[in-house]
Amino acid sequence: MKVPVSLRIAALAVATTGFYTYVGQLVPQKEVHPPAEVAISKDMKPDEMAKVGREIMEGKGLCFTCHTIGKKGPLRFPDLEGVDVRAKSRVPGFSDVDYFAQSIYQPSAFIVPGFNPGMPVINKPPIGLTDDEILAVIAYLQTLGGKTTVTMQTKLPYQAGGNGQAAAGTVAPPPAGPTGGPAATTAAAPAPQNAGKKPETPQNPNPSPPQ
Amino acid sequence: MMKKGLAAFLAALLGFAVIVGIATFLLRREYHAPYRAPAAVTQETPRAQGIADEKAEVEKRDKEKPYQEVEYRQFPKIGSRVAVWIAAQLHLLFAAFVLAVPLFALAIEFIGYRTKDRRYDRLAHEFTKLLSVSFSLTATFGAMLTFGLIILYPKFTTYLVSVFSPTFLPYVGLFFFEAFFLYTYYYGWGKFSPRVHLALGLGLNVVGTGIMLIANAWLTFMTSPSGISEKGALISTWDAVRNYTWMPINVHRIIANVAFGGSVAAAYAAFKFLGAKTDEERAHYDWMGYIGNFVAICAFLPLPFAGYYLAKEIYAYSQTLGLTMMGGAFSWLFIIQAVLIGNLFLAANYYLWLGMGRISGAEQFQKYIKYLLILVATCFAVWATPRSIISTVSEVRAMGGSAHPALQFLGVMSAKNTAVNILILTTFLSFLLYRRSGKTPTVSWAKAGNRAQLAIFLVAATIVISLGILGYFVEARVRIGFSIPQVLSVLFTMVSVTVIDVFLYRNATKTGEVRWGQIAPISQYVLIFIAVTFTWLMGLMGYVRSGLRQHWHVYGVIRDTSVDAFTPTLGFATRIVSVCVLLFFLLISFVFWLASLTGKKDWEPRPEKAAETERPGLEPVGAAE
Amino acid sequence: MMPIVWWVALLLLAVQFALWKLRAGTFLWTLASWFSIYLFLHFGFTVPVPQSVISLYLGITTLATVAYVTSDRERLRNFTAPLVRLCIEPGRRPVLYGVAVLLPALAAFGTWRSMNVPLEAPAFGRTIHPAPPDSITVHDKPFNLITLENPYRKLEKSDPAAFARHLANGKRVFYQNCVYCHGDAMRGDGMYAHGLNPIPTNFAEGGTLALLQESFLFWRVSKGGPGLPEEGGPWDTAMPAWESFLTEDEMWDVILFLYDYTDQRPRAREVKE
Amino acid sequence: MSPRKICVLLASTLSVALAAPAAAQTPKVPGSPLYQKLCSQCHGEKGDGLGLAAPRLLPRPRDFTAGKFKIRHTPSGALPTDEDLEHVIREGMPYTSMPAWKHLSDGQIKELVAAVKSFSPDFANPEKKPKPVAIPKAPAFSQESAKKGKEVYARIGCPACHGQLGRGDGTSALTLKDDWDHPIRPADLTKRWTFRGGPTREDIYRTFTTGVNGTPMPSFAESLSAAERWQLVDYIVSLDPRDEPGYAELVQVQWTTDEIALDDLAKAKKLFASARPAYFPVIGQITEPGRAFHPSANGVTVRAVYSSSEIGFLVTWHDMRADTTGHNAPDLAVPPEEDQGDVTPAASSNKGGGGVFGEEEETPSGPSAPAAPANTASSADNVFGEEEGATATAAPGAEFSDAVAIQLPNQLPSGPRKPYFIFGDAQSPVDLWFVDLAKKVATRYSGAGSKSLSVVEGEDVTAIAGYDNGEWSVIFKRALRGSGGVTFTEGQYVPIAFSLWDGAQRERGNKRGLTRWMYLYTMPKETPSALWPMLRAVLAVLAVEILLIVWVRRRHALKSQDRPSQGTEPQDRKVPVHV
Repeated sequence: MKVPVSLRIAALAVATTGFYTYVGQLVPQKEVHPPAEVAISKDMKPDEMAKVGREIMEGKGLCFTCHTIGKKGPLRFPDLEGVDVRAKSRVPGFSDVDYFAQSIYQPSAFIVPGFNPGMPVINKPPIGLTDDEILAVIAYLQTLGGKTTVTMQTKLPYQAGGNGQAAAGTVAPPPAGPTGGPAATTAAAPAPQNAGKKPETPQNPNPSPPQ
Repeated sequence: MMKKGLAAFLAALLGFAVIVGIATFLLRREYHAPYRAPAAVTQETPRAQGIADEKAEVEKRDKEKPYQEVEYRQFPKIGSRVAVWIAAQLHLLFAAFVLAVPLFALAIEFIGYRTKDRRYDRLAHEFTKLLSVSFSLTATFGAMLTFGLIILYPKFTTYLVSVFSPTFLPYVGLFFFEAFFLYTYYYGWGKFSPRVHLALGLGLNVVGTGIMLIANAWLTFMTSPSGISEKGALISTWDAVRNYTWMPINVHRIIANVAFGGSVAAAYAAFKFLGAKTDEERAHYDWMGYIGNFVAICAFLPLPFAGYYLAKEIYAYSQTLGLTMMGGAFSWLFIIQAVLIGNLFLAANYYLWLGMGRISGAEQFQKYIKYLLILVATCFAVWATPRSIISTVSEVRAMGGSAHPALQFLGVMSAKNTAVNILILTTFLSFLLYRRSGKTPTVSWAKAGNRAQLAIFLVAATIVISLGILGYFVEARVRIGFSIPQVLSVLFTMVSVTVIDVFLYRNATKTGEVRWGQIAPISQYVLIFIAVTFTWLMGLMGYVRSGLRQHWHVYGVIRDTSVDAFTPTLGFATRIVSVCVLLFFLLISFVFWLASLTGKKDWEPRPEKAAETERPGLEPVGAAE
Repeated sequence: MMPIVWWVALLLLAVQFALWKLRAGTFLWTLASWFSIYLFLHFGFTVPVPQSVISLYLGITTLATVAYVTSDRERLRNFTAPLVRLCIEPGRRPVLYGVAVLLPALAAFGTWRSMNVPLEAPAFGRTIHPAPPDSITVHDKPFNLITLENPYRKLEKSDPAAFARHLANGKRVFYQNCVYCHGDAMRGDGMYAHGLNPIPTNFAEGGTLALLQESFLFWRVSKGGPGLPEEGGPWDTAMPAWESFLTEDEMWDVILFLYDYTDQRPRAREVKE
Repeated sequence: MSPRKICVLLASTLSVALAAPAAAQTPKVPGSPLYQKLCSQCHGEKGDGLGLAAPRLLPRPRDFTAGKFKIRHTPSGALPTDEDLEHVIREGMPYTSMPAWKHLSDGQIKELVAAVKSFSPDFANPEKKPKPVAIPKAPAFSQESAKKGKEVYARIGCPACHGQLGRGDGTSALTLKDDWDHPIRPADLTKRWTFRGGPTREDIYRTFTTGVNGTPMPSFAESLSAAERWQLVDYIVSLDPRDEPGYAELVQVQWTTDEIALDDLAKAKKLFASARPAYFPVIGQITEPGRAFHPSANGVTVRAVYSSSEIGFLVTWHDMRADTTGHNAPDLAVPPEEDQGDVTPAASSNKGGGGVFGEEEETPSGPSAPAAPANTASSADNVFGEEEGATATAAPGAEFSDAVAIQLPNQLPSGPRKPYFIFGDAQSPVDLWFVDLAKKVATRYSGAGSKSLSVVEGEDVTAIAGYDNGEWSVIFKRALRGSGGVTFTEGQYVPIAFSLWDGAQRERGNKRGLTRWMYLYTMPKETPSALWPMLRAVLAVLAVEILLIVWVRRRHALKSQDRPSQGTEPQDRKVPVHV
């Protein structure tokens, strides 16, 4: 009973791939779906906003890919436990809402000491939260160590005044942050965190005037 | 002969049918429309939109069929994603083979040219034989992929074309030159002067690499787009080409292609060895397999470092992307990868140990195998230890948390880096032992040389292990830096020990001879196993590179709103990879068979008897053992 | 008393030694080694290793064993010889039949067992001693936990009588409040401990209080379960935030009492260079 | 005997040997240092049962000076033997604040026994030297005997305290007091694991024979024959076969094809007959203000079923009395003074139905001042805090009704994070299905913490309730997919918790008995049979085996044929060396 070589080889190939497929079935099986859109209405109460904000942070915002809540040790990104307390005093002259708004719309404007820049601009793709969604996120962030004060009617200085041109990259930051205007505006390019590394790569067609 | 050819053809057809059957079965079981969250108030979900679009599409077509720009079309049965996936994977596998084989064929030819050893020339020719058919298969799958993209993803393809149209002409031009060089190189074997022929080979390689660089630009752009405005309008094609992941992918691919090509060539040799009729043939193919595998393993050793480079650039482009890769849905993929790479190392070592069987006088090293094996297995185990362990409730309760108090130390980067470095050292040691089999050094400083080598090994191992242990006690920032001295000490060991070894064994007395062909036949199956594993690994890593974009066609620029926008389970991905790998091997065995035809005599009528007498010879000798 | 781990290790070594002494064949030796590793993984750890990891390691072991056995012809022959004899020799028929029946039976049993796993509630790990925040606010008074000391600890030497009064007060606080869960002897076995998960901390064993600073305890006592960070799983912990029941002094006193009753000392603060 | 046991034995004998002289040296004052360290907190430094913790304990710690001990092998009213005392110290009293001191050495326990005895002069009196009664070995249990026991049970008036079915719900249950005028609850005879003297039949027989000194439980040594006492024992054992609680972690929701109809309780309960009951421990809510140190309930039994459209829960628990007047709600405020067990004599009470610690005025010191332990005699007998009989007459007009609630997370948690177990938190709220048993109508609350509860409008959850002989049964029902809250599907784990309020103990709002988070699991509709997979495994292994054996044999046969003619041994083969 001799098995031809070609059959043996075929059997080996099938067995090997079969084995690896089997290994592939052993690991946790999880489908990752595009983030669900969360219903937002203009008349939400603060606690509803916070709840929706949390959902956005877990889903569409991808916040917990990098950030943690209540984790210690060497972290890649700042932990958000009790962040509202720190937000109030992080940048002189900024309220916690201002600080959160800046962190979201212009993440590179202020980097928490001890961390490297790396947060994408949240209202631009790939994450691309809307202004309303960002308000909800801020509402949630405020519950971490404080009370929600934003409402759906709060106007953030970064919002593009409803003319839908928010994506132009020429939004006005609030009164000069610690790193000044120019640093903040370069943050609006597609790959902001590397603006200094490959300066010619992220071409900004419409460079904003320095503040 | 006719009968046999017909049988082989039917067998191939059957094999094809079986794989298609397996594929449809697997896909029927797994493929389904994904669940989506309920529709939003402000905006429809992509899925709802996709369904609505489809419905609208059907309605319109029913009415009057005007020309309509569509975003997506569906591939019947298996869906667009899987169709494009399989076409792309097969295209890439053949392309990798076609690009890699000339690289080392040229190198081998060059060695043959310099050493005037005909054996090398013959070997290089043998490798090249596999090329021409593979080349046309590559082109076929490339065309399938292109049409697939144009038909199934028209909107996305239009966008890519708008960005990269300037690169198409050079690409087509290079493709033409590739064909020119390849065929002249192959058919001109022995017809030109060696220098001209070598120049042709060089041209082939340059053009091939050029093709790869251009194609890489397209696909890396999808992961890390640059050179475009925020709205996606093209600003600079050159910037779009040289995006963040372009160069790391180029480097990673060239190295991986060589490893892959070497392993497939070795598999070819193994296939020929097992079917060989004479001892000469066996000897030749044993040697060819050895060289192919040697090339593969040599290219494989620096591959992890190229991988680090790629990962670093991904992180540099977008932390989100990097963390999705290493932490999110794909983190378990790297455990599967660890299993594959562990298997590769184990198999490579095993092949070397088996290779000692063909050297008389290698028995003295047999006793070390046990310890080398324990080292390899231990490192393998450490590497494959997951960080977050799958465990049941009672196990979690018993552990007092999801981390095991002992095993948690094996799940972190320190342990894994150490394990990989020790694995590389061990493999190198195996190779060294293999090299030494049947030789006794004659130089006066033999003892000192041996001791120096041993000392270098021990020092390197000590550095690697102690840095690995120290890694648990220092901050993350310092710990990441430790991998550099670890790698450097391993590289230093490999270089310095080799240098010492070369001098040590210069004019060594031969106590045993290399009896090519006299290796246990199982070793040839190991070569095939290595080739399959390599192919599978390429499929898997191709999936993670591509799947990383998740629900984006071009990350952050063009959203995937088709029904395939979700990231499938790893189980599903591994099944598709398996289907691709099986298809590839079915096709490559067709290539092997074609290559074997070239050596055969032209057909002429033969008496029945001749065929009868031939049969026993065709019985694989190796299989009897 | 030696932990089971050492017994297992010793046993395995003894088996290896016996095999070596008996000049056991490759087959027996390989089989014994494989099972030794299996036993070691199963029983060789004080905290059991999860099944998924055991399977992974055993898979690797199997691969390595196959590689070892087949990498030399002589070894392979030695290995297969007993099996071949079992298949061929008529004298071994009963054993062969036995094995032939046993293996499918084992497979059936394995299948049955895998389909009849007892139902368990999902469990999640939690960090028992999560890192405290840098500062907390108790009764509107900020406390820096990094530098915080028990203000009455120094009385132990300077004013033993006052210290005793604080201890007495701490005792009262404990037995009027904490005893329900942490128990009379502080063994975490109070009358309501059976209804809690996570179970109340056992202070009597040396692994808790002695490893902690008093400021950590002050954080835990004042902020309780609700004050735990996410990783500590605050949602299940019944430890009250005692700031809503007790004064600051009472909390410090009960901390003093905990150490005094269990004859332990708080962990000394590391001196920062 | 295992080495471990030997070690323990050795260690204990050693420590006894070492401890003995130490004990001998201690001066003969009442108590001992060990007693002062371990026992005085509850039993008092003078052994008078008035320790620091005493005011917040129920039942009260024993007053050793009176010489009345509950668990004895001696006739009613007599002193206990040393062994009795040792036994109680070592085993404790289940479901009271008296723990089991198992970790003490024999010598230490002997020392404590001596200390306990030193508080009462009776022990020194040679006339009162205890004479133990013999407890015979228990005859075999029989249903017949249990049936006879039931008659005895009714005849001698047990139901007055323990209730018709032994659930501790007798008409006088709420008014019982011990010899010190402290309230005392009759035993729930269906829960043997809570018996202070132990759950075995011998233990129960002993209690009948010796009575429980200092409590209304008399000895039946005189009034009942030994046979009758054993019949009584058998009857009690027949009430519930369990002698330990077997607490569950998980309630399995059984699939049913029937419709869950709630028009008739008895009929609806039948639906749950097939569902496996899960018994969860109930403890006092002692985490947040409004603490209930000793809730009435100590366990709740839950059964659950689901149909194609609905899910139903049957929640049952024992309650001494059905309080169906007044009202109750989870968000009722509990005055802060009720939190404090330290009580001074209350002047009067304003309303009926005093709780154990209810209605006392708080000490002026509040939580901050080290309140003086209640060391006056008057404080001790005023735990009820009002004139006698108030509780008894309060029954018809109790202010607060009994109530029950099921607590579920508002959203199915995706990871380990659950809502806070006391009515949720701001980030993850809970869904509370509440039934005030005065109204017997389900109300849904949304809870984001005990201070932030709000009624959810709508009639998603419906309920039906009934009280029968000391047991409340409440059935909740909701559609699998409600207008809010968790959507139940097959094969799913959902955290679940329960709250119970006893109106008679003035439990309301946060003052209640509760469970921690448990889980419910919706069982798959069909359990796949293991037969086919097993058969497949057997066939597969068998096929491989047979193939292997056949292959080996054939190869062997071939080889033995070949051997004489040609050497197939690889070493023999001549292979040209290719260099």
